[in-house]
Amino acid sequence: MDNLLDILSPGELTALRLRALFEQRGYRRYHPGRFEEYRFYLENQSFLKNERFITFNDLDGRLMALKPDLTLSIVKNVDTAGGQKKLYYMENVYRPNATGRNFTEISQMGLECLGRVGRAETNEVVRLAYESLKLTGEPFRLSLSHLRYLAGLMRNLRLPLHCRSALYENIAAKNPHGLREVAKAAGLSDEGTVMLEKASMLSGAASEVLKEAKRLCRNAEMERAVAQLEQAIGGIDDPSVLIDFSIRGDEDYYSGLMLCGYLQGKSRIVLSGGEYDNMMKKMGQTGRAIGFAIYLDELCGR
Amino acid sequence: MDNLLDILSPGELTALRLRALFEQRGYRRYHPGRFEEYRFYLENQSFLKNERFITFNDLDGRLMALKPDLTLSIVKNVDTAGGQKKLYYMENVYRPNATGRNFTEISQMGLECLGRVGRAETNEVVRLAYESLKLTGEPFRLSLSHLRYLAGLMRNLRLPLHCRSALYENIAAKNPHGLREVAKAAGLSDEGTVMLEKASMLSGAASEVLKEAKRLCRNAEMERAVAQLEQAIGGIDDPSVLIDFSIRGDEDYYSGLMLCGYLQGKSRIVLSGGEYDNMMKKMGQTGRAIGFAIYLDELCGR
Amino acid sequence: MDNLLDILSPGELTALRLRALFEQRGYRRYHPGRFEEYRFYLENQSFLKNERFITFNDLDGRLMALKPDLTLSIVKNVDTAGGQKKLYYMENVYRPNATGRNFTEISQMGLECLGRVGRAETNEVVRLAYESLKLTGEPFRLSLSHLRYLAGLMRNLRLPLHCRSALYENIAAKNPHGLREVAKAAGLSDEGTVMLEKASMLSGAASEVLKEAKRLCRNAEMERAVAQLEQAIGGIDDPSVLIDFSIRGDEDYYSGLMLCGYLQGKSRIVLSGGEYDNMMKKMGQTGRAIGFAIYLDELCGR
Amino acid sequence: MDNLLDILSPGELTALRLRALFEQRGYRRYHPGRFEEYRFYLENQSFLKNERFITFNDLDGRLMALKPDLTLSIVKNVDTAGGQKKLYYMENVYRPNATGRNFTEISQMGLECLGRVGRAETNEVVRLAYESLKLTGEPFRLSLSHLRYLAGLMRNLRLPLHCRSALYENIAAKNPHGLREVAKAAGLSDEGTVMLEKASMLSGAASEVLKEAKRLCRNAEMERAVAQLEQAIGGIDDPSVLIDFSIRGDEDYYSGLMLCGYLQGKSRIVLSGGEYDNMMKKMGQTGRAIGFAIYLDELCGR
Amino acid sequence: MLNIALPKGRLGDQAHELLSCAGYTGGNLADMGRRLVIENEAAGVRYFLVEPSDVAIYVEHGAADIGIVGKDILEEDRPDVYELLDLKLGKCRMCAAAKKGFYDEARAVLRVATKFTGIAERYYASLGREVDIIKLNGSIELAPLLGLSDVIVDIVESGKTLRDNDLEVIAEIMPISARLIANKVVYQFKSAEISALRDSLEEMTND
Amino acid sequence: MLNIALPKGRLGDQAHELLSCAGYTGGNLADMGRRLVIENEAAGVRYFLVEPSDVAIYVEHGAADIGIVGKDILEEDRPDVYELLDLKLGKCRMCAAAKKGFYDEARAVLRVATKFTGIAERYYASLGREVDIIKLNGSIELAPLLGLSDVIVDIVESGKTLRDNDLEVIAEIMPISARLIANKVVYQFKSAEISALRDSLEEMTND
Amino acid sequence: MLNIALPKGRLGDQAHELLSCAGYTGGNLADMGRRLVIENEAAGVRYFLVEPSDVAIYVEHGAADIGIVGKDILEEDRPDVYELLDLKLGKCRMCAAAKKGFYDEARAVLRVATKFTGIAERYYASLGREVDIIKLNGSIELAPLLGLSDVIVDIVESGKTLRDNDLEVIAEIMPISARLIANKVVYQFKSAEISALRDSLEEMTND
Amino acid sequence: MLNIALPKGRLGDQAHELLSCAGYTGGNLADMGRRLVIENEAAGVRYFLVEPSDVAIYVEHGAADIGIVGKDILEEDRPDVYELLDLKLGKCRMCAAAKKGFYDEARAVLRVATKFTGIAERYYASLGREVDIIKLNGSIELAPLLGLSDVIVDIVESGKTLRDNDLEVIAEIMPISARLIANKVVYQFKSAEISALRDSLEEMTND
Repeated sequence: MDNLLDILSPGELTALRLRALFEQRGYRRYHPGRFEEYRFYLENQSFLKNERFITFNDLDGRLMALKPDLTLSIVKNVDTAGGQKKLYYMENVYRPNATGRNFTEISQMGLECLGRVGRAETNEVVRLAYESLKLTGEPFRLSLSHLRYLAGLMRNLRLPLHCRSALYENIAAKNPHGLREVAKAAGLSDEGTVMLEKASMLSGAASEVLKEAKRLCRNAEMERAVAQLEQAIGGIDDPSVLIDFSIRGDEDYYSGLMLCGYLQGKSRIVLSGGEYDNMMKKMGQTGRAIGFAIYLDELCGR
Repeated sequence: MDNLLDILSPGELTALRLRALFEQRGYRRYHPGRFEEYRFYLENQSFLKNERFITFNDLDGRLMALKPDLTLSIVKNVDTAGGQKKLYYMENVYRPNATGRNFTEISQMGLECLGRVGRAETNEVVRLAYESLKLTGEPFRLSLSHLRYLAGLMRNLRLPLHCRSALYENIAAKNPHGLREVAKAAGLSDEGTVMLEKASMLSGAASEVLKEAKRLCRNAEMERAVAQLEQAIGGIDDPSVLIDFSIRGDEDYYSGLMLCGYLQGKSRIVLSGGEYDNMMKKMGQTGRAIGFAIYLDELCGR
Repeated sequence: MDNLLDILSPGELTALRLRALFEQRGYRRYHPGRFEEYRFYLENQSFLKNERFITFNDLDGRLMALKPDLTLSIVKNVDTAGGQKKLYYMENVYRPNATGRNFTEISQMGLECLGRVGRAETNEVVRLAYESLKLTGEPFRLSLSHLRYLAGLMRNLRLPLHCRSALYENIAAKNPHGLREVAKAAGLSDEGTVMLEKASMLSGAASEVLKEAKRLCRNAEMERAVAQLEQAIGGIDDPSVLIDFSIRGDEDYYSGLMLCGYLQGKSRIVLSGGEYDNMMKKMGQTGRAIGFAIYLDELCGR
Repeated sequence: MDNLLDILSPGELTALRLRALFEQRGYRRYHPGRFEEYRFYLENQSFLKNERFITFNDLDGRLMALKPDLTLSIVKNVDTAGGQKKLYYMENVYRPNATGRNFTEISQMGLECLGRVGRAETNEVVRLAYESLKLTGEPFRLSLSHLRYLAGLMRNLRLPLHCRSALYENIAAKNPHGLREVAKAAGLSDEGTVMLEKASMLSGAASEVLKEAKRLCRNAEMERAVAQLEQAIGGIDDPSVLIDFSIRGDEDYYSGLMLCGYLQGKSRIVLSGGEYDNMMKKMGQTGRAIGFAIYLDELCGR
Repeated sequence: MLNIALPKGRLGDQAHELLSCAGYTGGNLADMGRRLVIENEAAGVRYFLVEPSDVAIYVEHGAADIGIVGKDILEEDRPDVYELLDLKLGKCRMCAAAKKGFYDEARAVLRVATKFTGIAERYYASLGREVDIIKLNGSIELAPLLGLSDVIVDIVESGKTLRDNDLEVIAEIMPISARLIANKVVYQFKSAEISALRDSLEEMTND
Repeated sequence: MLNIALPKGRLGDQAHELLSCAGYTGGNLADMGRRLVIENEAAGVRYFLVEPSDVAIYVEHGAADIGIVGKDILEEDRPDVYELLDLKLGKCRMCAAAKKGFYDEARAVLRVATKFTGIAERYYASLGREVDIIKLNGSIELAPLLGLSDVIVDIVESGKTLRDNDLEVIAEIMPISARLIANKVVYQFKSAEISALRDSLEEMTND
Repeated sequence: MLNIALPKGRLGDQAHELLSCAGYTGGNLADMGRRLVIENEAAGVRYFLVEPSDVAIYVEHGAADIGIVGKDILEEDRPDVYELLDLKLGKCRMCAAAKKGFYDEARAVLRVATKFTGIAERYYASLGREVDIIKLNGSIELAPLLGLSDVIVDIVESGKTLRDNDLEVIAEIMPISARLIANKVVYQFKSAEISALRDSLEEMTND
Repeated sequence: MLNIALPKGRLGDQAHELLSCAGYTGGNLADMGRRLVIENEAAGVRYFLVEPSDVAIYVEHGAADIGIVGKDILEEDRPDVYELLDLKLGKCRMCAAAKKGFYDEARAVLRVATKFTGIAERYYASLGREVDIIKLNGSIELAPLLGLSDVIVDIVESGKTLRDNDLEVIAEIMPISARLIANKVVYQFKSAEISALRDSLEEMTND
């Protein structure tokens, strides 16, 4: 009967092999509910980065949305009381396409570990992200970051809260001149500005960047962030694994680690994730959360 | 690597085995476009039987619908010029759920043979419907009908066109008293009414019903319908195959054979299809068409 | 208490004076229902000329539209059985704005005479259109046309039905080169083409154009059209009243006379109407209909 | 020309007389923008009390809503910088109808005084509400309340913030048993509960209730509330003016006075308003605000 | 074994009597009391006694194989079932009624009180008349008297209730009687039993 | 004159008895028969006997000034009325129930049969549990037995009906009792009469 | 006085030359420099030199009475104007083009780069082909070369640009040339002047 | 090999000059003529000369690795790219302008003509001012003169064009200059080359 597998398209086969990878580590498939109310996504829009969803009225009159993302639903709906949930999903999500002129359906896989999440689980999830990319057989990059590193520095530099989103925006754009402008407007000293620019533009092979990142630490928060990054990558020795502090994450949702995966020749990110402890809190859940999403169409399409 | 199959749920495995069945007979998977404009479904509503679709506005302002059905899209979009297309699909469609209070996503497979469709293809498609049901391992029924049988009789009885939809409605409900009322109102003679009732309420094991159906023929149209039914079933000798002239089909879309599949213990139809030559014409296509849809959630759910 | 009128804006005052004009001639205000189903406008889209409506789901799940037009609703809903209805309305309608980037609400008045409509009523409605424009105190033009004039000519020239919409499109654009191209493609003789172009490009002061139009008549249908135009204008002797056969009207809705009003310095038409006998038939009504709409925002805005 | 007024329906005439009343006191008509984004109403839903709006997609893709209310738009959009705005409006708003099965369009008038609002303006607005009701010629009631009266008492009783919404809900329903239950669950003493029930159930002719309300004051906040009520009513001596502390107002929007108007024989409230200082703050405006809305369909319909 | 849903009340009693005569007795239904299911293995039937308006739901969802139900319910809910026989029991009419002398001037939205919101909506939509439907669950006759609605849509048997409340029929919408219905899937597997039962009943109702 | 809507059935009888004791008798309600309105001019009251689930509609629309109605109806329909008094009559509980031993594994959509669709939807939404609501009008207890639903949401008095059908309560949603309600506009014009009636009833229910 | 919108560039120059010959000269347009309006009171004309794709907007909104514009713009924007004359200037074709040897297997969504998104969308919609439109403002020819799109939709004159970039026409969508357009309202008030100008131009273009 | 998208026109020329000085010469760009791609294998660069407003599209879609583009385009389209360097070339300001003496009384919807519809919409939305945006492609200055719009939103360099047309700046929206941008995915794989180029340019622009 194994000729049944011959029927699958390359994309389906990759998806199945990813499922096998996840199942083997004890992750179980999660079947989400049908739709969510539009307001749920509206309230969590800053996590979704995009403000355009497919909305429709359900037969009972409620304004619903086609899921633009699974993580929010999972974190809201999963019962983690007194334990750990290891889940993966394979679902269609709906977003504007690359041209911005139409909505499109895209196939997404993802993996989440919720509830009791310790070092081992964190390391495991990072490794699964790494192995997921590797499984494609294409040249790839897995970039990691830690939200508390720059947050710690900003705290140290006493940068007021209200100007941080403008700072992060420039950092995410690797835009040093913009960063300097905002920093200046916020009254940061020249020395502080140089420091902030140096730290936020750090990116490259994990081992080297970590060394430099350590050197730049100015408080315990930054040190903890570097240490957690080191632990997270622990055991993966591959020049394709990078550290890049410009990866963007909203503090309302993310709490530490952030992940970003790239495949050569694709024009968009193929993997994205991180630690979502703050999202857990926002949704009234106790416990921690880490996970990532894989965009199958990007992975297997042109 | 065949342990990859162990990951699949029973429903996924059934779907994969159906795909294997279809691929083996030369059917290739069809990947439909994203969405259709709402007006497309509105204009073909009588085929869809339901008037409630999930509608949304695309980013360019057009009013779109989530597909309630695949056949319409395929017949509209497939290029059959100068040949034959053997396709199958596996897609999510969107309809009101059983309670009528919410929309739901249901997983649907289907198979279509378009363009040059002769006796062999018709027989093959009927057989594939039969084998699809059998593959579930559950007690099943496959009912067949032929639209021209009753249409031929109605022509013979000179029943005016405008009252036929009311007649078909009562036939589909196996409602003889309603049928008689409408026939009477249409001025049909008592003898004609008895004739019509007898013919339209015919149902049961294929071999017996065919015999009786032949006996009741009153013109060439009816005889051709019976002959085509016989050919379509040809080679399948199973008491689970029934003839049932109450299966409903709109003459704007259907042209001859109609199929309906049932599994014991399910409360809804699990397979539905027929010959769609008229739909081909309506969509500006040349050639003929036959196919069926399978409702996977009904097949594999409770 | 007449100082109450001082409160009204110029636009409101104009509207009130129009109402006075209409009431004085026996027209009564019509209060339309709330909303119409979207499908109603979709099915009559060619009358509305625009295909973008504001759609929303009512609490019972039906897809509704904000009215883009009142005439359709009135013709559908008014009970004209055995008599004559003289109505006017003052309502907001919803259409894309001039930039095409947003919907906008526009204030519309209109007047309809339904049921028994004879020469006197037709003449009265044309005169009311004329007086409505005059009441603004601005230089204006009232153009009239009659659908059967060109339709009669096309019949005379044996122009096939399927190419008429392309012909009318070019006529509405006063596009003689386009008209010639389509005529040629339709196999029309050179002499016929010249004839068609001459007739369809006729426009100017009523008295002169009518003379020329008469000269070009080639059958009774055209002659009747000219005669009806003459009667319709009867008694109005003003160089601002024009005949213009390029005014567009869909034969599915319009049956004869068509009206178009312009104010100097405005960039859009301010008045539009005609005889809608065919729309009456389409909506299952008996009797005839004539009326016009006035776009108050165009009339009173910049 | 005053016969122009004869054309107006009783409802239109009432509306015009209300406008005359407002204009005479220096209020100018406000013309709101077209539509608001749906999210605007969603974010201020607790002010609107209803969660069902007519939503639609504008041509540029944004999800818009038909206005369910004007006050929110006015407070958001009016520029009060350095002065006072005295506005009134007359617009259609869209809400579920009484049966809850359909949306309906209702005609609403309203009046707002924004920016510098002192005792004189407050008194003037209350008097205008009173005169608006009186102008109908029907038996009416105008009930006033002051949000800080019960808020002051709750502060005095140290009732925790999180249980106040449940308390207000029961007060608005004049539900003493529900009130007692919540109070008990919140740990309030028996004496406190009696106090709270007595104060919150106070209602009746203004003069008497004010006396009793004064007697029950337990802190300066309550005393100030009573004093402001007295000033607000100052000069109106009519038994139709009541005090009723059960009128509901959300502290996020309202800041002091609240108004409610009733007409005999109508089944719904016909006038509603109050001081919206907190809404001003929420919308980023400086200054104060007071106003009320009149539901014309309720006022003039059955 | 056939699972049969019967409506509580007089119609259910009449239907059961008919079925008993045809050999499908469920014993003494009156004894059911709090027990809602009665089985007669010998006769091959199991009866469920449910609310009249629930019969079609049971049959459509396959919880019952067949059922007896008024045509009013079938028109209101439009369940996807076979309607095998008109039992000619429980005959009455679905009507619109109003206070004596009422004339609809079509000025404002018509307020309609009814238990049958679907039938009322479709009926008035077919007339192009805009209505506000007020769903009531009983004593519909009170609505026009108390000014809650202009008209009512309800079942009329003798018309006495209307007369007692000074109402009169202004339009007859459709005739009503009890029907034998069957689940469409079950029918494929039990067509012999169901047909036999149907034919017995038909014979008896034709007497 | 106060217009009072009472629910048909035992609760209405109890409520009328209470009102009679308080001096608001409507005479012999049992005599009403086909007449739906009874007036006692001396006592200043007019009674309407309507379906329990219609009482709040009458009061909200102003067709009745006040009414007596179960808290279950108020929670289900959320009418915009004053809720003046808990009459402590007709006490029971709104519960979710299922077959004995049922455990919700949350794999698939949960099927819930109920007469109280609003309460059921809000209850399961508060738990984040996705459900398909099947609206039934009576004999809800049958649904799990016949496989029509996994659970039911219904009123439970003694619990005997559940036990008779092998069901058990899996969650108590809220306690229920009868309430005195009033139309909000009418109240402004008849507050004295309504308050007097309310206070009389309160005194009696506090005994 | 007629307000005439002319497109900047060669087409505008040609059009002005034609208009000058017909007696509607605006003087030396080349002198316009930063001045965007030139008036010749004697000839009764005022010229505005605007972007080719803006001409129709000026005329439709009544900011210009008439204008000269390519048929490509009229097809793309579909302005509500009169199209009075084909000037037979600026002739070219609207085409779809792709890399030599390209064959559309219709597997995936077709990526189309174009300046004319409306024309491209309608063209592919008429074929029932699903596309992603990428709006570019120039050098459309680069898109297939760099893998940005599968095909392009653009104006083709000699075809040299396509050949230089190894592209070939795969479909001709429509022929293009310059047109005289007029605002529909203005026309009612200035029909004599506009007709005279139109007729002069027609005479000259027919030579 | 780095793929670099440059804007046609003066900004592109200046940018190429700067890149040439930094050792990334593409040869004589002026020679490009109809050829749109120039490659210098030795220098490891390939240049595409495209419309200014297309540069970001090429880079965002990965058709070019990096590009030089005005901040106005980045603000208008908001492409998802890295913005690595402010080249300090092509400095100007995005402004709102109107006829001298114009004062917005906020009575009616404000008509805004602009090439930058996104910037204009966001700017006026931030002010809470309702506008109708008219998209023009050039000679925006004409719009208020001809009554097509009340104000314009456009790039202002010296301000001479405005003065020539009797317009004046009524609000400065943001400063503009050229930026070096990079595709986010490509950057991960070519960070060394891109960083080297960026640093060379930075050094030169800081002189």
